[in-house]
Amino acid sequence: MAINWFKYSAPSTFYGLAGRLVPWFAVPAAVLFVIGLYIGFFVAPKDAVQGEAYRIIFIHVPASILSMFLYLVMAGYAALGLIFNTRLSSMMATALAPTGALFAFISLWTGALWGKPMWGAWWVWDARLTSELILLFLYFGFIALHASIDDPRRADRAAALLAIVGSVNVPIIYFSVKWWNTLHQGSTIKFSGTSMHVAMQQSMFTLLLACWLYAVAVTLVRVRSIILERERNTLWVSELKEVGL
Amino acid sequence: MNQLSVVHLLVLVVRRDLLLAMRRRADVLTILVFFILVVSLFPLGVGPEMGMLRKMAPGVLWVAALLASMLSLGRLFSADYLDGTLEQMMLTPQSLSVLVLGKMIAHWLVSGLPLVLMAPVLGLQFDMPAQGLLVLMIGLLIGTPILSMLGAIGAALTLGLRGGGVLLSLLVLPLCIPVLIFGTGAVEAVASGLSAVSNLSLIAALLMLCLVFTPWVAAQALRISME
Amino acid sequence: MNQLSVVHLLVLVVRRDLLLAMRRRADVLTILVFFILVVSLFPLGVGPEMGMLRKMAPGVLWVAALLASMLSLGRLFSADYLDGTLEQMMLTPQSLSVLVLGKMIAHWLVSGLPLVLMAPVLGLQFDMPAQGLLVLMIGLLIGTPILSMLGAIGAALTLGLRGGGVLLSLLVLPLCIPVLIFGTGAVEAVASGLSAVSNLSLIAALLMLCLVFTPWVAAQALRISME
Amino acid sequence: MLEVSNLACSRGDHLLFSGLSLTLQSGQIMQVQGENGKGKTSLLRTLCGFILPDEGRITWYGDDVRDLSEEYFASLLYLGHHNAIKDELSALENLQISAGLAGITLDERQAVSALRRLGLKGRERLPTKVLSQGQRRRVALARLLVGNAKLWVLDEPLTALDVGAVALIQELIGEHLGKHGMVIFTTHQPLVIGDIEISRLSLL
Amino acid sequence: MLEVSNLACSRGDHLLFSGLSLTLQSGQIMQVQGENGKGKTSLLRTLCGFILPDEGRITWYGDDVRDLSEEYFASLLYLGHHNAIKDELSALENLQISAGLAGITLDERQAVSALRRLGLKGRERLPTKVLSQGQRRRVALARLLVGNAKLWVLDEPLTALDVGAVALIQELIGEHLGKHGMVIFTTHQPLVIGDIEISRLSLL
Ligand code: HEM
Ligand SMILES: Nc1ncnc2c1ncn2[C@@H]1O[C@H](COP(=O)(O)OP(=O)(O)OP(=O)(O)O)[C@@H](O)[C@H]1O
Ligand SMILES: Nc1ncnc2c1ncn2[C@@H]1O[C@H](COP(=O)(O)OP(=O)(O)OP(=O)(O)O)[C@@H](O)[C@H]1O
Ligand SMILES: [Mg+2]
Ligand SMILES: [Mg+2]
Repeated sequence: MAINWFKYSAPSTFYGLAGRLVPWFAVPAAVLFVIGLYIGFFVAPKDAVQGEAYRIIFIHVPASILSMFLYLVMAGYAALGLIFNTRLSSMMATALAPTGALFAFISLWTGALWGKPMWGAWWVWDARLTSELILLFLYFGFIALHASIDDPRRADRAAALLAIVGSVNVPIIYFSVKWWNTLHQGSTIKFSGTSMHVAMQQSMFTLLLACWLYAVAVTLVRVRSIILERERNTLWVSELKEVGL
Repeated sequence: MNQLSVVHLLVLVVRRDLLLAMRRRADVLTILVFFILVVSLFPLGVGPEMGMLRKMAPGVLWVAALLASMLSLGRLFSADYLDGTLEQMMLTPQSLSVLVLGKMIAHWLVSGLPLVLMAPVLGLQFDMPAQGLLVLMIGLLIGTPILSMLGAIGAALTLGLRGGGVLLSLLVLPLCIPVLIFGTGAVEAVASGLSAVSNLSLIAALLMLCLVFTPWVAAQALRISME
Repeated sequence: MNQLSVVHLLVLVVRRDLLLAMRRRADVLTILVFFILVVSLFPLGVGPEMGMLRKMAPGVLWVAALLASMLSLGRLFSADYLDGTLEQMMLTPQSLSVLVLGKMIAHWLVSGLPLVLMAPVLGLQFDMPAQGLLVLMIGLLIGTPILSMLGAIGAALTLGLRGGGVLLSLLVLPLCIPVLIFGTGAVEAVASGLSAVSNLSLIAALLMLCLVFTPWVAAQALRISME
Repeated sequence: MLEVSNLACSRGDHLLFSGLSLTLQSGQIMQVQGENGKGKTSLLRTLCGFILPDEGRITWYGDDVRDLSEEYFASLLYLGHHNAIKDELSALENLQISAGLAGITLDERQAVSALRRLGLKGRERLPTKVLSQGQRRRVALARLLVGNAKLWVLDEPLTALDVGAVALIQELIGEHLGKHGMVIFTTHQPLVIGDIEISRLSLL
Repeated sequence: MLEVSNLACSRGDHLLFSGLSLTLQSGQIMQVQGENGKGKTSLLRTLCGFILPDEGRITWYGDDVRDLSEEYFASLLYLGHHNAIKDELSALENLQISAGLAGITLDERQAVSALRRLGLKGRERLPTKVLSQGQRRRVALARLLVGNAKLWVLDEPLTALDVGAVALIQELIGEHLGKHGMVIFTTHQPLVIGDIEISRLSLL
């Protein structure tokens, strides 16, 4: 069956579709959160070196990974919007930014909480931490630029350009642990042979998935309100029953 | 005569400027983020040794606060100058000094206060001790209004000049050096187990002095610039 | 068709911007003085220990250079935007990328080059060794053009926005961090007896990359902003 | 009564005018004429105190305006080349704030009706930056309706206005004169106020 | 030949015009009319490519102007609300630079004579910031004399000009039409070009 993708790239159709999709992401997200946290806090064993404090990892790592991943997704959508002038992609990029910034912030915050018992300081100026901070600034830059331009079309395009230029930074964050020798731990999640306990791994992946689902759900909700705001003068919006006149 | 009472006028001007700031909310945020950025740049440039960073921290935070409020000062009068509203303000039957004081207060609320609130978080990144943080915050709380007020004089003098922003910093930064020295001095004092009171009260004295004189001086500077 | 050759156009644009800079000579000087001021504020804030100052020196100089060129970037396009000349430039039958490149070059000549020439003198104040100074200067010489070029993108994106100056810093500073890291890294490398070549060649590579891409990106940004 | 005696003004090394005298009584209107660059704007700005004259005196009901300052400003309304409105604020907010600063309290209803009279119906709450050139000028002109200033100093009030708005401004000036106001203005466009005679001052 | 078909343009939530079509041939002149805020400026800026239209096509001798871009710009001269002159530079330098960017070499003698024709004798070498409103407009208008653009797009060219200057501009437009140029303009002031008929486009 051929799906007409272009049909769904029109905000008016996507609005309804997104509304129907939200529960399909939100509910599993909630369930997986519960499962992941349960495994993480009750099943997974105490770490030999780090004691109980290591359990922050279950939030820290998914948040960190998503903060980078979402930036790339956002830049990708923004680029699509810029090149093909599709309104919906630009709206998606705008909708993703706050969630990405939130994950970057959570990563920094949980990292800092973890740093105090592990390294004896809330913060060290090591390459990975710093580059994660820069990522947060890139998100802020995107949001601030978008917010300061009133004309939505111009705002989309300008912010898209910024997002694309800024995405150069993401590989730097990811590889920072390799390029500079740092205090922060290198990658332990490898495709073959890991050193982690199975339950730890399960919990981490479950929570990663949960975070991803959450990100999708929130983005869809946000994109719906962006669509409503941008298209508030169109006929189809005024015919919606939730937009009581 | 349509002259307003001082309080009424102050409220009017502060409300106007806050309203404008609300309309460009992004600005307020960006001053804050600029502050954070400048502070974060230093460790990148200087290297991650904690001992050294801890020592630098108050200096870096104060300098960053100075630069951040300097940057935002550029627009204190110039926006109003360019669109002619400043001209109109000078034609109102109100006291120009009070008007200027109102603009100073609004500027501080928008660009100084957020820095004060943010500073402790940044201080933590440099591993500053709790007492140091407290003194830093108090210092900034009474020090940043001085920056806004001195800055207003500079902003008034450089009004309408090309390259005003940089010229402004040039005029104002040297004047702000005492604040910087007392402010960092206070933090260093507690760090070495002494009392910070003398340094802080010096800043407070400066604040009083500024409160009395700067609105009038800035008003005169404005008159000169508008001529 | 009235299209000019690339070189001819570059010469024309650079000459125009230098002429304008000559007319407001004070600006060029103030950028320089701002640089000197920021660098000199640090010892005041941090305290006079020579050992620590020597270590901080490259970081402080680089950060100050970054801030100084950021400040002057605010006017790169905005002056032309406000009086409508930018609009007219976009209506000429010339390549916008080349035009933008010309403006970048002029900006560097006016605000980057003086910093490069001034840096060694300031470095001496921090008691930096001769070799460190040399590497610092080379780093700045190839690094500051990158700041001008990346900055141009930010300046184009924030064109005509209120609070452009601070927003500009927010957008551009994070992108400039690699230059800062490699630049100070180079000085630290020689200080600890290693070779600075790898760091410097990384900056040079960045410069090449920027030279190829940024004029075009900034031109696109301008088009978006003018719409 | 506004009296100017023996005024001289120069910009750079260029003498714009000298020995200029004029008197403006209640109910009178005066047009300052002259080609581009003859010093009309400079004269009006001198009257407002923005430019220090090289020579001469400006008095308001007998007192030098330099000494009166705030008292004089209370009876002065100046409209220059700039519109003096904030781009981010709506027409309504702009009007209310400028009235407030002039010491006049203006409730929303009054402000809206002033703006409507100037043909800004439906645009009162848009940020003024999105308005057209002429609409922005109208927002600035709305100040004419709400103040109680006696002396209006208008520098090219008609720029960017369409025919309907020009007629309206003429009407407003007529009303003001009827209430014993005074007006001094410049324009390069024809302007007629009913059958009131406009005295003319030419700068050569 | 400039052809516009079925153009629609909106700003914010406000539809300015739609289904607008026009054709402009060599030697023709067209005035865009309408009250303040009807979208005249927006239309002219759309023609220059500063505003992306919501719908419709603009073609220049058959080709879409979006594709032509630089070729189209070579035959276009736009004069907007802004004068597009640098305050710090003299009238002479301003003119020479803008000609240079348009790809025209202009020696000093030619530039000076263009400025004199516009009544700026003796002001050619002053920084333009000290000039009066009308004189600055004249500096901007001097570009009309030196270019070889075929299509002139003039947004309120007469603002701030005195009567003499208005007559001169009318004369210049007449000459341009005589040389098979095209002009599209807006103004709220009366403008007559000898006995040439001006076609009118009204935005309602
Ligand atoms: C504010 C401070 C911190 C920040 C900004 C931060 C940032 C990051 C980032 C961006 C990642 C993702 C890396 C990847 O996908 O490979 C990550 C992963 C990780 N972080 Fe942190 N981190 C911080 C503090 C800490 C601390 C204190 C620890 C523990 C000592 C820690 C342990 C880890 C571990 C174990 C991973 C998973 C690495 C992997 O398995 O790939 N982090 N962190
Ligand atoms: N520094 C200076 N040197 C020489 N001439 C100057 C200087 N500053 C101003 N001028 C001249 O002073 C005059 C100022 O005129 P003003 O703006 O008052 O004219 P205006 O009558 O309002 O003209 P317009 O009708 O164009 O608005 C101009 O002729 C200008 O050239
Ligand atoms: N964001 C927006 N929301 C609503 N209306 C807008 C917005 N932006 C612009 N407008 C309207 O679009 C119109 C722009 O008109 P334009 O500047 O083209 O008018 P004009 O015909 O040139 O008028 P004038 O004669 O005054 O110069 C104005 O009516 C303005 O109010
Ligand atoms: Mg004038
Ligand atoms: Mg218009």
